[in-house]
Amino acid sequence: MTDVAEVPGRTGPGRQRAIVPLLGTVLQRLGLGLVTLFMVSIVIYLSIEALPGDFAQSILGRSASPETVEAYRQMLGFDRPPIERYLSWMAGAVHGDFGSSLTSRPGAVRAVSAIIGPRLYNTFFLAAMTAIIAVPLAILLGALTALYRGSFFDRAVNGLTLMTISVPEFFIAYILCYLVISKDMFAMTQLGQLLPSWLSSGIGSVLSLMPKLPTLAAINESTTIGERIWKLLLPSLTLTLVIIAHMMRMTRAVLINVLASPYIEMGRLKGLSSAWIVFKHALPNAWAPIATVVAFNLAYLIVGVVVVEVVFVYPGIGQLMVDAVRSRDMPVVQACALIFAATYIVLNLVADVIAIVTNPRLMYSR
Amino acid sequence: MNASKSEPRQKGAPLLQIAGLKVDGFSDDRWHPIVKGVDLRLERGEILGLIGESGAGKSTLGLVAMGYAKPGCRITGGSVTFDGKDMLSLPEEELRLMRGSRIAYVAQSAAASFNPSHRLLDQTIETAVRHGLLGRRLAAARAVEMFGKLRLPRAAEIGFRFPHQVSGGQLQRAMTAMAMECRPDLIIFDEPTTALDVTTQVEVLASMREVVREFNTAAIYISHDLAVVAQMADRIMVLRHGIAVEEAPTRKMLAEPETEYTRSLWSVRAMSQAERPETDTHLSIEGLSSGYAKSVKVLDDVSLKVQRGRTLAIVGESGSGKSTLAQVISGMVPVWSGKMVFEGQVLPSGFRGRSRDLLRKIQMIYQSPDTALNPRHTVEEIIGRPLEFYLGLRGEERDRRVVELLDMIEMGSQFLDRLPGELSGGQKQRVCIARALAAKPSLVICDEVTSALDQLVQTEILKLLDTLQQELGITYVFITHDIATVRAIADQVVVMNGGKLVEQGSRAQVLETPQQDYTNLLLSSVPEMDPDWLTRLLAERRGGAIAAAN
Amino acid sequence: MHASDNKDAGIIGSINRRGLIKTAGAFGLALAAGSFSLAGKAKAAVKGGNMKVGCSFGQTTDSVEPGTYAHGFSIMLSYTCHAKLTVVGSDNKLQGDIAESWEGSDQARKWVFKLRSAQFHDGSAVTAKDVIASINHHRGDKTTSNSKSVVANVKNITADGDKTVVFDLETGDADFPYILTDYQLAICKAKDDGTIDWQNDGSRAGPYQLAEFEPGVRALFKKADNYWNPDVGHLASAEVLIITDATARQNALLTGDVDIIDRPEIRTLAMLQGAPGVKVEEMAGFRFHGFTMFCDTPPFDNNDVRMALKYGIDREAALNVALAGHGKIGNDHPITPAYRFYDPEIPQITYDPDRAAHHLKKAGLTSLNVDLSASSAAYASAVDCSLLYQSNLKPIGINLNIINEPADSYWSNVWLKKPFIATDWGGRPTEDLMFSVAFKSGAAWNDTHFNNPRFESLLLSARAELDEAKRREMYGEMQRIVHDEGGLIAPILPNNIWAYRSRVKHAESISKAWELDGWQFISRWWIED
Amino acid sequence: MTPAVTRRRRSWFSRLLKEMRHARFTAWFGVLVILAYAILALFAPQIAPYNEATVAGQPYMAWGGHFLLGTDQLGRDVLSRLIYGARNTVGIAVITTCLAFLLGGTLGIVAALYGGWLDQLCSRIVDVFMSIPSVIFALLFLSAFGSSIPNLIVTLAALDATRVFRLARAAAGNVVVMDFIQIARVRGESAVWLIRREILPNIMAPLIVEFGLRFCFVFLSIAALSFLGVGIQPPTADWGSMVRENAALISYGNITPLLPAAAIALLTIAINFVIDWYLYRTSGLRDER
Repeated sequence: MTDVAEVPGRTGPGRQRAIVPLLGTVLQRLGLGLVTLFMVSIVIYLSIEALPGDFAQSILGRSASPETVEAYRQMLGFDRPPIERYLSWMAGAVHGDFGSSLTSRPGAVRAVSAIIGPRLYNTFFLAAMTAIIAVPLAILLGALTALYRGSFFDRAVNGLTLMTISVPEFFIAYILCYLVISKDMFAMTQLGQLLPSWLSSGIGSVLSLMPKLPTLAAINESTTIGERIWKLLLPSLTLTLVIIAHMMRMTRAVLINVLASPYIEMGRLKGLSSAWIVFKHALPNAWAPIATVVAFNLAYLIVGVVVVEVVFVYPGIGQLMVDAVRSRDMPVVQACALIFAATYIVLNLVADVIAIVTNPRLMYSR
Repeated sequence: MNASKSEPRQKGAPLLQIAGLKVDGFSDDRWHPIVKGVDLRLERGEILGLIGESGAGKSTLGLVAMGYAKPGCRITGGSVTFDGKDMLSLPEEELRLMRGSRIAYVAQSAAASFNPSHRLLDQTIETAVRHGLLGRRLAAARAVEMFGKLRLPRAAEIGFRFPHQVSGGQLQRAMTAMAMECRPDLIIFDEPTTALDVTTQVEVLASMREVVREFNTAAIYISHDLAVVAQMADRIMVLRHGIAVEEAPTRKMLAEPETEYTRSLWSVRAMSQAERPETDTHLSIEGLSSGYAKSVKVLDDVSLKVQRGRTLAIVGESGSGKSTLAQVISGMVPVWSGKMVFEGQVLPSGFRGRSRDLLRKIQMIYQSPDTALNPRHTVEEIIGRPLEFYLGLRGEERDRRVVELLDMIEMGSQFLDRLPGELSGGQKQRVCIARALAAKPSLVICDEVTSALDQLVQTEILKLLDTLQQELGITYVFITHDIATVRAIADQVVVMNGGKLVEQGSRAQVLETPQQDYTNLLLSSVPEMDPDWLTRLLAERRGGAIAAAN
Repeated sequence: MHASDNKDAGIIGSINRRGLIKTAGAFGLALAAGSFSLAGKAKAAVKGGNMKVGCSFGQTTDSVEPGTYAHGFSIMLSYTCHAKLTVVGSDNKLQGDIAESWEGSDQARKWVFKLRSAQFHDGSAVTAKDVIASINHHRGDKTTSNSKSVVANVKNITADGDKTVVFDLETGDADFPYILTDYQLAICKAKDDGTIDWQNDGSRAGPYQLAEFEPGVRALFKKADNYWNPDVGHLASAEVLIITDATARQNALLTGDVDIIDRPEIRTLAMLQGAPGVKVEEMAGFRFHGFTMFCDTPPFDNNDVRMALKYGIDREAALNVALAGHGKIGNDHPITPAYRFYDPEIPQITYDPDRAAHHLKKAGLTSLNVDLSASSAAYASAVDCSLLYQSNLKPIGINLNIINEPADSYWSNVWLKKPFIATDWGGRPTEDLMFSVAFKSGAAWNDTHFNNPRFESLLLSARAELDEAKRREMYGEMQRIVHDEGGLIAPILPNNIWAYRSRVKHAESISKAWELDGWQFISRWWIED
Repeated sequence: MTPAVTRRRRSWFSRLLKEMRHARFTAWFGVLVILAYAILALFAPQIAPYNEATVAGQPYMAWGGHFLLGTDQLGRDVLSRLIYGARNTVGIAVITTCLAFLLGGTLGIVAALYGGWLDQLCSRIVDVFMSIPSVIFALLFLSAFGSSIPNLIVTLAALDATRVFRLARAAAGNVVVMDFIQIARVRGESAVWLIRREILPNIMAPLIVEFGLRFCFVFLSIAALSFLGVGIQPPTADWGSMVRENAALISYGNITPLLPAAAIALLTIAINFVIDWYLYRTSGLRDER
């Protein structure tokens, strides 16, 4: 089905024309994205302003005297009206300068980009690692459960994934950590004793085969890439369990829908094998909704994993933002929020582009 | 015409033999018999026409011939032997390798049956390549050759198009090419031309027939249209409720049908109603232009008059603008220029500008009763709503009126609680009619109201409409592509093409003495109950073309 | 990360001094068996090795400017890589750090400090000029330092040559040398213009260098070669990871990913103790949990109402609810047994519904409805304690209406603003500071609106008194006054708790300020595999 | 009286009973579990042996005896807290989800029905809210206004409403192009009728699926917020916070924290079973072979 390159006349009609609507869509969406970013920055600014206390109060704590707080405020420039501060921040942001954290001191400027940069890299690394495991696995499982729907395999996978999405993610993390901690003594723990002995000793012997995965994902600039991957195994496993259900169920639902199409029945009547039909005929028509749900989950991997970061002590951007919100460090909050919003927008855009590119109706005009 | 047609087949085992076949279908939590013991025999190179209404089991039968039971169907008895093999006991893998290679299938809707994501050529050669029968290059060459034989334009290139890039008629030919790719022994044609316009249908039929005969391929041709089947088939079998009611060679079947049922299959063609006397103008349209999204012009300078209590038929093929015209009248699509006068007053463009009473007076019945009825409303709610809304009827009075209306459409009060999903196609359309009548309209627009229905049901609906018109004196604007329907119901006829009004006049004028080439083409493309009609028509047209060239 | 983590838990912490508290009493109740027998002989500390620390405190907003030091992590940072003038040793006695000796005079209004020949990490000598610049950073109208109030009493600082610094105080303060142990009063190298480059590790003079620092993530300390005291700093290096999640911290200890953690989860402490290779230690501290009433706002302006409320709480139960027993019972004054001048003779207030009812009756009331503002921001179990309090008060005829206040704005909108709230104090380095800050009439944080003339005069005279016995007596009376008349209900005094793997060793005696040897464990403890 | 009046519509309850007679085991299981939860929630004070906040025993007492499932860190009866947890958790989840669907669903349908600037406005606002991570948004809001239960409900409902809006808009978008909507419009029907009677019944299936998921996600959101310290404040028992409170125990193989987690998981699975059955019935979707 794929390779007809040797047949002449491959450049069918409409190739060039197809770029135009695609580009138009991308540009339009980017424009809307900018508007969204602008609105996000206003919303975030107003929310932080609405929060009780400010950075000076929060950093100095409860025991600071009012005069000290006032002096600190002046040092931060909080005596200027909020609108002015916002506009000057905005002016910088438009030029790509997100300013410096309020923790900066004279002589020790902490640029927001310098604070966020390494953490953003960490976050993307974890997200990428998880995605590499989770996305293909989810799509494969989705395709298989769609193909063998109603079978024991289908029910088992569905039940398990339902369970993983109904447990809080920090709890999944704790359970994984527990398995690591108790790997050599599972049968002795309360949980181990509650299960029938054959089961707990079985689990115990499986666990003892497992390598001793690190429960801390503390990394720094001197961590090598191999070490990093090793340390991130548990976090990415946790996140995989968190996101896989959604993607898998969506893939399954979409595929079941597509499998009801006349062209799938046609495929069977053409004497094609089931696997070929699913992967060659059904999947290509399911990419658009799958891309949307994958984009949604990838965005989650970047913006929503603060809890997992905390549990595994991973210096990602989510924890940074929560800390910044707590301490009212506006420039950092703003930059994080904009990065998150931009991630969301870009991923959705990519999903839309995939939807267009994989749909010849949108790619090729008549 | 073909000599082989009347010749006796070579003796020996038939290509396909079906005996005592029984198939059950699952619906409403139960298994119902769909096919109740059918015997069928097909020789090599023979074409069998399978005809019947929807639900007669003809598609199921066609698929069983491939050893394939539709999802929700199970074969409960009988045998299917193809080329000496018992198709019902062969392992699935062996069946799979026969499908597409030895038995091919051409589906009703080519647009839905081609995978929208892949190019036509890829799909055409897929089976041959996957089954390892042909190399990719050879298969592609063969496909291109077949495209040419089926008279697809630019045969060498069209394979690189995606399904949405070619027209319905071309898709149907490409699907035939796909079926022919492995040179199968048997092709199942499942209503291949039903979704096509008449003028296109002629072309597609002609090219299909040519190829099948050239390669001496056996075929089962499934259709509800006897006239179409007659052009293709050597022999015809009539199915009803899963039973073969009649089987005979084509000419014999047409000439002397044995059963009443067979005769009734073309009764709609026999229907004809006396022209009503002229009356005053009910609705007049002058210089009307309209379209969608402010830039796509669909109607161009249309003017016509509808007389009170009579029926105006608007005829045209898909894309002619006839449905848009209906929507402009009902106010769903705004007028760009021109004006409409209804009962002596200018009809505002767009329904928002119309009073409730005006909205009440013009009602519309839609082509597809499936989408025109809210699937979550009961029949009572559907018919009762206009009564409440326009006439302010409440309680008992409303309930009584609903039952009256149900009686009027020849349905009983037992249908009150049914949801549309629990009704047959004809019943749904009747409910639509009742809903329109509930508003006590003076003008009803019927947009292809019978085209989704079986022949018999069509006849009933048309008769019902006719009766209602006589009782209530309603004016009809009847939009259709089917000339038989026009003949059955119209007083006046308007022919549309490409958004323009081509011809207009009384039924007799337009149908019997068409003035325009297009009208002529349209009329001549309507299949006739004559096995030689297509051959003759093609010859005539070719002659005409030669004459024109000269 | 927890709402319960009150930023000030560490700030208002206090520095203990001289071993006035009996060692037996001070040492934790729950020391793992065996740790003591070895600890007695463990004189010879092993040099070298790397210690991994899981620290519950730490935020991305942390900085290395001492004026902003606030919580446990920055206290540890301060004692590990900054030198002070004076320091409290692991024997809980005051000793010189940069200062070699000191002397007070003029009714404790003038203090002269002689500096030893210490070096900054960049090798340059510590001089009087550096000391003055370092202390001045916390003084003046423009200062943004949290220690402004700590050194507010300093009138003037002068240098007498390179190695002598003279402090002139506004009022006499016998405790001044102890104040200088404050973690914010770090001595750093001054530039020519009198400012200090806090970022540069070369300008610090502590036992360890701050080799790497990612705020809120980790810090890496490496032994400084030129610290003046060779007996301090056994480890070659220490890596501190910020692990805010208690479960993660505990898991890291269990798996051995870290060697030592602070604040293990109280609720699972018993199980942690049972884990192989793990030791848990706890020690009484300076902190107290409780409730404060405005003494000038009805109905709390009546001392009998206050007494009724004091007798209306079941302290043992509260200790169990809040701390699972890991603490002590409080006696409604701010001086915990860990303070030098704690008076053990004051009768303990207990849960006594009859007595409470008696006081209520004396106040002319048969029943009383009061609102109590609480939040987990005050202390983790503040709401649970309030609920317990509510059920304790019911039989007395007092209806406690608990208002669950938003955590984030608790200290800004509730504390000092509402008359009856749940509160938490970390204590102050000295009795004088504790009383001055929170009980002196007109003080900004007098959160009980306490105003007692006798108390005021005692406060002034005790501060300047150099005779210890007299001071003890005066502070004892002040404790009694607050106990009998104050608006503070302090039913529970939490212990400081930490846990470590058994390869970590420390001397027999450790500091009682905060946890982990006064957060000086990196420079004092060692590792013995 | 015409027959139409005497033979009134089949009541939904009798329909349900009729349905259940043919339902498969999973549907039965789901319905029973949901009913059990509902009974627990409604009659928690009558069923639970102790009050949710009562300290009835010593901390961490073993299973059995007076305390069937032992006691928690304060000595409160775990069983009672689980039962009260059903009331609080399910109650909050029901209110939150209903609010979210009322707001998001209505706006979504209106946006799909009318399009134009209204649609644009709503969509842009939803974009903004969806591009701010929901945890952060909840943290901001709850920090500013306090994490009381009403605030928690409003916050989670507002966040969920954005997701519901999208879904409702997309689903309604498919319905508004149908002929029967055109017919109703041309009949002159009001917007309320169009939304309530014409569109809503036809997008129930995806909305109910989403309702089930959102409903379960409320527990998880509360658990995550508890983790960040802005969840339901003690002593109110809710499963999310209970998982959080006792989570540390899991490191010792103690199964106490598994109980509330299992309560959530069981309900999630039960709801999804019922929804699967509902979908199977309404769509006639043959999901089984």
